[in-house]
Amino acid sequence: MIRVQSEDFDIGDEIAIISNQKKNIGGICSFTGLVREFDLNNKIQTMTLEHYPGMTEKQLDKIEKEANNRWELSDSLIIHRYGRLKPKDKIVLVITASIHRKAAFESCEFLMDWLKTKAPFWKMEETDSGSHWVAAKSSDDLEVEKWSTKKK
Amino acid sequence: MIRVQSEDFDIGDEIAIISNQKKNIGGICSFTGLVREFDLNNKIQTMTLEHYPGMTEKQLDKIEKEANNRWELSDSLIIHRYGRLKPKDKIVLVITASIHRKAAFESCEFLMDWLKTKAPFWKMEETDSGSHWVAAKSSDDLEVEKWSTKKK
Amino acid sequence: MRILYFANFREKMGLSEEIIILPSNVSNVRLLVEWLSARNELSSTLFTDHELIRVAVNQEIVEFDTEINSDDEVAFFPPMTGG
Amino acid sequence: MRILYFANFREKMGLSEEIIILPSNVSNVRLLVEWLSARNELSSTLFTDHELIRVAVNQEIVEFDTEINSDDEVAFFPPMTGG
Repeated sequence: MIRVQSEDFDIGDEIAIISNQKKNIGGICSFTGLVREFDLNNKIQTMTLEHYPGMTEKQLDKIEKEANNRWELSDSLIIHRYGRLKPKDKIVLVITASIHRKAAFESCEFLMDWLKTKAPFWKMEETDSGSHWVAAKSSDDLEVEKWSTKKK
Repeated sequence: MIRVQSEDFDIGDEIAIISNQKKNIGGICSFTGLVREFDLNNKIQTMTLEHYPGMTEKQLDKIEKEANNRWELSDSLIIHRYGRLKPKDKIVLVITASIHRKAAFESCEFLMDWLKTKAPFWKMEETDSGSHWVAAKSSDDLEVEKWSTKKK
Repeated sequence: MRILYFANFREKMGLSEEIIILPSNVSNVRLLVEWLSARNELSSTLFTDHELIRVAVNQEIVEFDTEINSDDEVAFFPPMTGG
Repeated sequence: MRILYFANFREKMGLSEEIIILPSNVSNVRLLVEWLSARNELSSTLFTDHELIRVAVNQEIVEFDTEINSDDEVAFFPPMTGG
């Protein structure tokens, strides 16, 4: 399931919903992305996430299906927030459940790598020393490229 | 931090405690191991975890330190339960927090791989077709060996 | 044709979307980028460095040689930074 | 010497620990395993296949050539299955 929302979410609740299903789950991996306190040495005041409504949901749906094709998953969830956030606020949550722990780990990392470079979100940071759009990292491109060659 | 206990734990609470610290955390990875419903085609009634009190804590401490040496972690937590559990009960929780998502993912997977083969726990499954000690998987040995050659 | 702008494109253009009448010779993304770039100095700055431009046509990321027509929804934005 | 048994070792031996008087020639883990194996038929079954035996001396996993003395806490168990 995917959700794009401005509201916060509860990690424990989301994991509980997934684990309480009538499925033979062996392990659940989760990754939560947080707004950092500092960007280099600048204190972050706010981070505002802009996205492309419509396209975001389509892209998230697509990549969730891709993860479910590549790995044997019992369930998966992507929640991505947009709007104005503060340091320590949660930005994104990815949960993957599988009978095999490797499948849960790998698919969760795959989804996060993908979100970093392929989900239409942009981050505006307001820091002590002014505002700027967060630049994409070329290291993130490299991470996501690995998955196109890597076997499951 | 490590905890060896018979009581259940709350994943959301544990993640919240870690993320609410005054640290520059970018991402938090968690892995929760659950008692499965089925072992092959046999319905699992209970799973009883036996461990080696004293040694367990020592080994968990050691591997947590090792993870913190290998990766730049803001915090880490290992909770491992023992005693009589039912299907869907949580067995183990590993949480790793870092400014870098790769460090969080890799260290969490490292800790789980290590727990599978090096933590002194043993599992007795009671199924529809009788009781047996769960055999160690040679695939788990291979996973843990990867970390001795893999660079961080 | 409907054009959407996000992030620094929206900010610099001062608008989040516009409707343009597509000249008949602007048949793919590259030609559209060049056409936009030629409109004025501001556009020129934004649309010159192709490395910093990402384009979606009908909500799918596309390459610059993708053909377009006036019914398409085209969006311009910088490299994405989700997660 | 204090010997602890876990999992199938505890179950088959019918005890979780025992104190033994270590013969002076039993100076390492391999010799202890052979000595235990020779005690009776039950022990023989449990201690013959070394692949299925793991040994901890003073709560650290060790190899069979590790030296031991009567002050050590030695534990026998099958391959571990945590997590």
